[in-house]
Amino acid sequence: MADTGFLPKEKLKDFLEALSKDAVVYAPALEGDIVLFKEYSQGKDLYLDRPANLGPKSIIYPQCETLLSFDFKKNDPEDPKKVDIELKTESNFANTVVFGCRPCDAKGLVIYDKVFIDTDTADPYYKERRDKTTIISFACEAPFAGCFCTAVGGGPADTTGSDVLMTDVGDGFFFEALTEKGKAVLKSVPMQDGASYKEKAQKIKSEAEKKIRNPFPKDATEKLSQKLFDSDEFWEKVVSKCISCGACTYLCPTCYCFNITDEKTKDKGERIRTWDACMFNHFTLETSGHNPRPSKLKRFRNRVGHKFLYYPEKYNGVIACCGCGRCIRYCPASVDISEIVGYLKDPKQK
Amino acid sequence: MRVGVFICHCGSNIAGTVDVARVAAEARKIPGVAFATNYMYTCSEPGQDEIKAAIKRENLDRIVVAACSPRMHENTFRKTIQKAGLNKYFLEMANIREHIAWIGNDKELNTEKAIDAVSMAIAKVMQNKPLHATSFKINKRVLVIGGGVAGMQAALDCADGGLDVVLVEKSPAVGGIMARLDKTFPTIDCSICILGPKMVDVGQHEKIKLFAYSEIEEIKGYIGNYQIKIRKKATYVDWEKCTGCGLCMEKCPSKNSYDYFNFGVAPTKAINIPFPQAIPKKAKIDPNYCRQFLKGKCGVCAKICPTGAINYEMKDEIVTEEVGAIVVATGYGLLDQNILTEYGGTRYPDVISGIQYERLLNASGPTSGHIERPSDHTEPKTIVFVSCAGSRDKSIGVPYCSGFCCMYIAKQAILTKDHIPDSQSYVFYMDIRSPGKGYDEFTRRAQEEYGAQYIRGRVSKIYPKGKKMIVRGADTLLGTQVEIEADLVVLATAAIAAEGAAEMAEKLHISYDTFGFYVESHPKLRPVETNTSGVFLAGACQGPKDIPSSVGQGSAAAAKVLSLFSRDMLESDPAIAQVNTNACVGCLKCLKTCPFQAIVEDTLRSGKKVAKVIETVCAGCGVCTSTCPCGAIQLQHFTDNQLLSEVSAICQM
Amino acid sequence: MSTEKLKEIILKVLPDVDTVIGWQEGFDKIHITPFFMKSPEDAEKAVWNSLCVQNLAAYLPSLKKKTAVIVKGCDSRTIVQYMQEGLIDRSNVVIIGIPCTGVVSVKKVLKAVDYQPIEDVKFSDEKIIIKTSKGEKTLAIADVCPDKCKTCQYPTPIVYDHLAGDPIESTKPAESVYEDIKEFEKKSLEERRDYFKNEFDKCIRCYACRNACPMCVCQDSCIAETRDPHWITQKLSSEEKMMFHMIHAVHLAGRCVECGECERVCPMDIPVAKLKKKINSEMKELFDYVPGVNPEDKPPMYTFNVEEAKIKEHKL
Amino acid sequence: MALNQNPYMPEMATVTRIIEETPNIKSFQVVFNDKEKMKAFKFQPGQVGQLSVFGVGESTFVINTPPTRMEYLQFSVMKAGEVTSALHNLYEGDQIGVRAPLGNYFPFDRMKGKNILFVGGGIGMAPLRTLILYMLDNREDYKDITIIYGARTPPDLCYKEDIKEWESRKDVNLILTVDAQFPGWEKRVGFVPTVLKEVAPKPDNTVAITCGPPIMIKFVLEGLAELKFPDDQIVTTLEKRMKCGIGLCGRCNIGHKYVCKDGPVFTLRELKELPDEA
Amino acid sequence: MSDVGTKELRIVGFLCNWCSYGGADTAGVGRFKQPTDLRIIRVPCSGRVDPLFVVRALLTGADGVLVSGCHPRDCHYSEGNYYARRRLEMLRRLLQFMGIDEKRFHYTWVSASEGQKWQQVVTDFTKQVHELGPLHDKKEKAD
Repeated sequence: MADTGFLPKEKLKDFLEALSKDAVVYAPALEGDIVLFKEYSQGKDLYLDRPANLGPKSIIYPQCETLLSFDFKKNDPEDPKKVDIELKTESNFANTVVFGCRPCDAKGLVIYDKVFIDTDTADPYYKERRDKTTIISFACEAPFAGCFCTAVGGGPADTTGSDVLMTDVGDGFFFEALTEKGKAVLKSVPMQDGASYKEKAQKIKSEAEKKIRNPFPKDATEKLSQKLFDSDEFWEKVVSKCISCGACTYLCPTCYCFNITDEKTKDKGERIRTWDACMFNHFTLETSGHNPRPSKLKRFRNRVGHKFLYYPEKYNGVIACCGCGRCIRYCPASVDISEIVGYLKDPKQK
Repeated sequence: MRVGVFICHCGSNIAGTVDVARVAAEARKIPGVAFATNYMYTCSEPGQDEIKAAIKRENLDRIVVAACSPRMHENTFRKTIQKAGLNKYFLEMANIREHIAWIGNDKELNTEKAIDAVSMAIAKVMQNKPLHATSFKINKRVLVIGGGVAGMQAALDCADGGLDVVLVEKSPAVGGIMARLDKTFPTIDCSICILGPKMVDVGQHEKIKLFAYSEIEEIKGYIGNYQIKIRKKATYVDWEKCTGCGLCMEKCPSKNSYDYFNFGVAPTKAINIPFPQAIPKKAKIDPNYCRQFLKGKCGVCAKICPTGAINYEMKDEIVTEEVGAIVVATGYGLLDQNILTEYGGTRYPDVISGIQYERLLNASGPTSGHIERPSDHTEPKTIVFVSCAGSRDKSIGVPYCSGFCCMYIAKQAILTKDHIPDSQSYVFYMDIRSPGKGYDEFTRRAQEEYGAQYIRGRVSKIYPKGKKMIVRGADTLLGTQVEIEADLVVLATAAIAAEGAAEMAEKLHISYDTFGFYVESHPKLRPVETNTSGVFLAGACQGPKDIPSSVGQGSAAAAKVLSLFSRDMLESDPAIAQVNTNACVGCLKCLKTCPFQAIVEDTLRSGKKVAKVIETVCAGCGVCTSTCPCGAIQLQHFTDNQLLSEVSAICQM
Repeated sequence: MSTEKLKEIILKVLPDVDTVIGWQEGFDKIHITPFFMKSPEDAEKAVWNSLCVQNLAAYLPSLKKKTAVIVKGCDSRTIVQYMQEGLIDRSNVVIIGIPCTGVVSVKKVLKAVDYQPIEDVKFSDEKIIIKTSKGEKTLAIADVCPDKCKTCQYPTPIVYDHLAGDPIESTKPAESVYEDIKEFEKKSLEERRDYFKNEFDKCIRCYACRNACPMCVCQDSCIAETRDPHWITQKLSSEEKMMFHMIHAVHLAGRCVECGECERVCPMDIPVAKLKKKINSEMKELFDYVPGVNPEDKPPMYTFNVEEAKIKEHKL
Repeated sequence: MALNQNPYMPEMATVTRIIEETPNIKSFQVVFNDKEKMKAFKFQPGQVGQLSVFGVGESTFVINTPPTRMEYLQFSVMKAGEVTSALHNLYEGDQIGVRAPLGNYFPFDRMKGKNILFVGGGIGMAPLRTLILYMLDNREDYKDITIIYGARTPPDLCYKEDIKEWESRKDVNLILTVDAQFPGWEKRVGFVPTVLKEVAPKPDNTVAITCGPPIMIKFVLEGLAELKFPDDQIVTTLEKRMKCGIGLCGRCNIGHKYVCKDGPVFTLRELKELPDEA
Repeated sequence: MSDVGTKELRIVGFLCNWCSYGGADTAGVGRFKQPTDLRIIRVPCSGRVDPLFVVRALLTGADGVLVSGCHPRDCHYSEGNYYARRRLEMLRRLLQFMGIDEKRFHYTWVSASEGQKWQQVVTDFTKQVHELGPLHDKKEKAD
């Protein structure tokens, strides 16, 4: 039976090592005082006590990747004016397991999927990595500073986007496979049957859910106030303190805006894609100097709009926010997006 | 983009140690290079024609010439490509001669280095932008600094050429050193007699505005448009009223004032007219000696002055003049005799300097032309001249030859014999430097006709013995020690840079050498130009010079000014800083560091505060560009991207 | 200093200005957030305690209207530096100073309580009491203050129009300021190189450090993102990350007011301020210059002496 | 329809001809190196392409030849930024990359049987040209065609050959204007919006299509409103900073619409429903 | 092969046009032999040298960087080298701090007439960099 499983805590490393045989395994590790996803290797410390500062998004959607490389070739020695350009793409992404991300992180990937895969111009780079990656999420027992997953339709043990969900049941971890990929992973490693832990896990999960704060009504159909959304005064009030950096967007599991730039040396170069942030002025700046979103108020409004209005409008009401709370937790000015959305949903709040 | 690359052999200068064909072949491989070749003498006419032909034939839009230093031929090739229809800033040079071929023997390494140099030039030229000069009006007035013979000559030539001249002289009268000389070599004609008329011309010329007893306070601006602040020092005599009658000088009770004109040979009055032929002939009070200033009471001159010109309250006054070019003729100074301790410094009154002796010889000098010993006013019979008193002496920082001493010593020996027929002159010399028309003959006459005894050797010591001065030196020709009992010793003290020469150079933004003499643009071909366009040199400020050379340079500088002013408009160098107002954040750090005050604050229509470059003031140093944190102010032709492209052409791991 | 006294001043100043920038409670008890006050009702919500870490002076150059700002001693150096560089119109700014004996590093507190969500925070006599689901923990503020507070020379703002409290004197020896730099320099060249490589490799180029920096005047025009000039690519290599941090450091040479915001805001916990502090120590040594202390000073990189007493020609 | 499975992968193409339209606008005629792909290439008037100068970057331009004329694809480029400057440095025979077709297109089917009013300014004529040529190639489908085209000075008018041809045709009403008097210019003088009001076309059964600099569009839209053109009979194209061209990278959106994918063609009514971030 | 070592290293020089570039020319005219490692970039003034050029070069492949300008007081632009002196001194100390040996960076003043001094500077600096060896592991490619 591979749908559920149980591992005593001390066996977790064996499990990871077994996984490492067929795949590159990324797991959270402590780097100084922060938690980052690192390639797991034997004997490396695993750190599951809190969510990573930067989720696993960079594994599947790297901050910088080469879209294509080009070579300038002078094939005809008689004609130095003739330069042929050879384009190349490379794909060498190995099978990968992301271990120990949180359910919100996994949910973020589903929000990416709609953009990058469910379209007539699917992104082959993303798709390849997504297809080759198995996600083993770790259910949260309690919220962390700033979390609000339940308000955006998720939860501390939400299964969206995960292939396997893992729950700490005290003396060990309870695993449930959620997809075929997940089943395959559980099958590949010898594991105790987990059926007997199912109930305990369920209880832990629902206890956790109760602890999550609800900054605004969970009901996704509750519309934002368009009037308030359009009001510059409102945005000035809530985001004057924003310093227009990219910490919120870069750490966000659902932000995916990117930039494409060319870099070249004498006779070759590459076209790279890098994360970009809608909070930066230059993001929309045009050559003429004109900027359609010239102020941080407009840019912040677009960010909130994108997550809570535009994306849902395009994708069937799905909110492009997983409530992980990173943008709140790590904001230099402690700007709280959940508070802002709360106002927009209920303008009568003071 | 189609870059054409021309690798010059420079005969065997380059081709001898660089494989030029390989450099061309490697250049040809670089994307963007449409044509690359090597050529025997690229700077020759056929070489330039080849570039022009290739531009047309191959449709080239940018050119790289790998040859000698751009300091040598950049302008040549800029003109070449301009003639072929390209903007001249689409040229880059790779210096593969001075920086590669001539300094390394290993052909393989030299070739690799040359390939890199060419790659860098190609990378840069691809970033180049066409630049266009803008024209601006020239203010056709000229400032001449220094009223010595060189400055006067320049001023007169310019004025006669129809230019308005502003002549600034720091002492109370024009004439400079020449006005103090008795006779001139090799003709023995009276110095003031030939200079006097020139001085009068300067004083009377309607095109010359003379500021005597004035100094340059500040120079702002650039070629064609300078603003000059002149400090008119307080003379305490209203020169509008002063008639130069000399009554004040006669009655002044302060008789022990230092006489600058006579180099302290004898004292003068606290209020004085420096010399009878002075232009302007105006009196001036020396407050360091005047009783009115020192003790607060006297007022004799004020009482006696028939025109009421005396004004003890007078203050320095700053006036501003606008000119389009500057001739610097600030002359030279003389080594402080005190440094020459082996000659007693200035401790012995009968050891004097050549210029002091000149004043003793002069009929209008303090002794009315009677040679007498300063100590006891007796007529000296034995006179020793010591040449190279400081000159050609590394130990005191004057390794160079002062140039004119040999000649004036010969002259003074001759004059001495004329004045005192029973006198005997001795001349200690190291080498006799007399390379001028009639010069060598002149030194021979001093020896042969006037009996001056020339002793080749250095004087090691001068000391008093009774009333005499003992001059001890070597006679290197005879290989013996000589001691001469002299009545008077005359030292040919070294010519050095004028006092304040460095400060003046800093005001002018021109360079000066280790000794403080101003540096010309090219020692052979641009002897009166400086590296700062619009500023020219005349006379001994560039290095010790005799009168004919100084006069020649005065005229030469004037000719340069006249030719500069033959146009109404000048073209500014477009390689200057430019502000991208989209990127500029108006922090104005550039304004703080600009050495030329070429940057001002500007407000755009949108209300945005930005920096603005005054095109004609910007000299193109680029300090602003490396100050600007956001890269908004870019020195054209040396932009960040241009320099970065050169860096990345050679630094790619 | 009492929050009441501060509120009194805010209410007094408010009618003359468009905004008073202060602090209010943030999304949880440990986080304080900047607060742009426009009305007396707003003023009621203003807070002052050891959690008020943000350097509010940093907002000033971007504001056009007359603004009052609440500053701690360290923050006031920002204003002094702005005055040196002509970046603010002093007459358009009302400075409300607060004497401060030290703030709290939220990062250090969180670490001390194992990153548990914080339920409540209380202060008592130089101590901070943190309540989490696992109980209460009492920490001495001196143990969890940012490093800058440990060597603070300016507990009382250098410039102010109103002072909320009585001036206090620094108790920290002046020599202590750059001790950490000297300590770090004991490491070998290689150790230092590796240290910075490892630290900067964590950088995600979110530019929080830059945007939080009060002296990063370029902001939207920063050369880290432009192609003209093209100093740096968008690649994520160690070289590019290092380059970015060098740009930040070099541009702050002689200007860094040591507010520590760059380091505080870094989501990756990179010691971003270290390079800048090193430069500051050299500015002190070379030019006897301390940024943000005297409004009449000239930042040393924008001036020179013909003879530099402390710069010797280097021999090869 | 896509040239490549990988939407980021440009198709290599050769610049076959470069026309200097104005002092700062050049038109590039481009043919894919792969002849089969050239033959199979399909697009609709108004769709755009991303041109790549490798090492510099990509930029978006409308394909201003109509699908009815497929010997080459033409793009007109005004020199402004890095990519456009690099394009201006190209020579005939040089290689570039093309990603096309991208975005939506003019609703030319819905325009059938209607009078058509084109109002263009400067480089804004490029998208109009593709539709004008398309309509002229299907002339019988459309009723009166009026073109108001203006530029700063006569040398700034693009497509001088087309203009000559349109002037000679009876079934096209071409009105040219320049901003100020110019030696030798005998036609209208005045800004495009002013000329529009002077010409005063009737809104009945008429679709207006406008493109030009933002300030011109602003006043043309006001003029059209004065002339009582309903919002859904006014069509315009937007230009934005774009990178991916496939609705992903997030910079060209106005609200939930991505100009690169859902645009660049919008009716005024559609635009009015979006946030004011044009 | 470089005169001073086995394999050539990459040394970048920023030379002001008026003095040091001229000095290097003078050295060339005088045929004063020098090691070949140096690659020269001409700038109008040492004040044009943004310290970040040095950083960029050292980060992207240079093993040493040399900046040379007019002697203090002799700047063609009168003040450029004074700014350069402050900036480059600051940089030198910063480089050492961040783990790049300060000996890899040298700034100096050479006038247009000092051909021999230039030869000395190039020879000595090249030697100094060679003593330190390569800064980068060239096999390790930058991504």
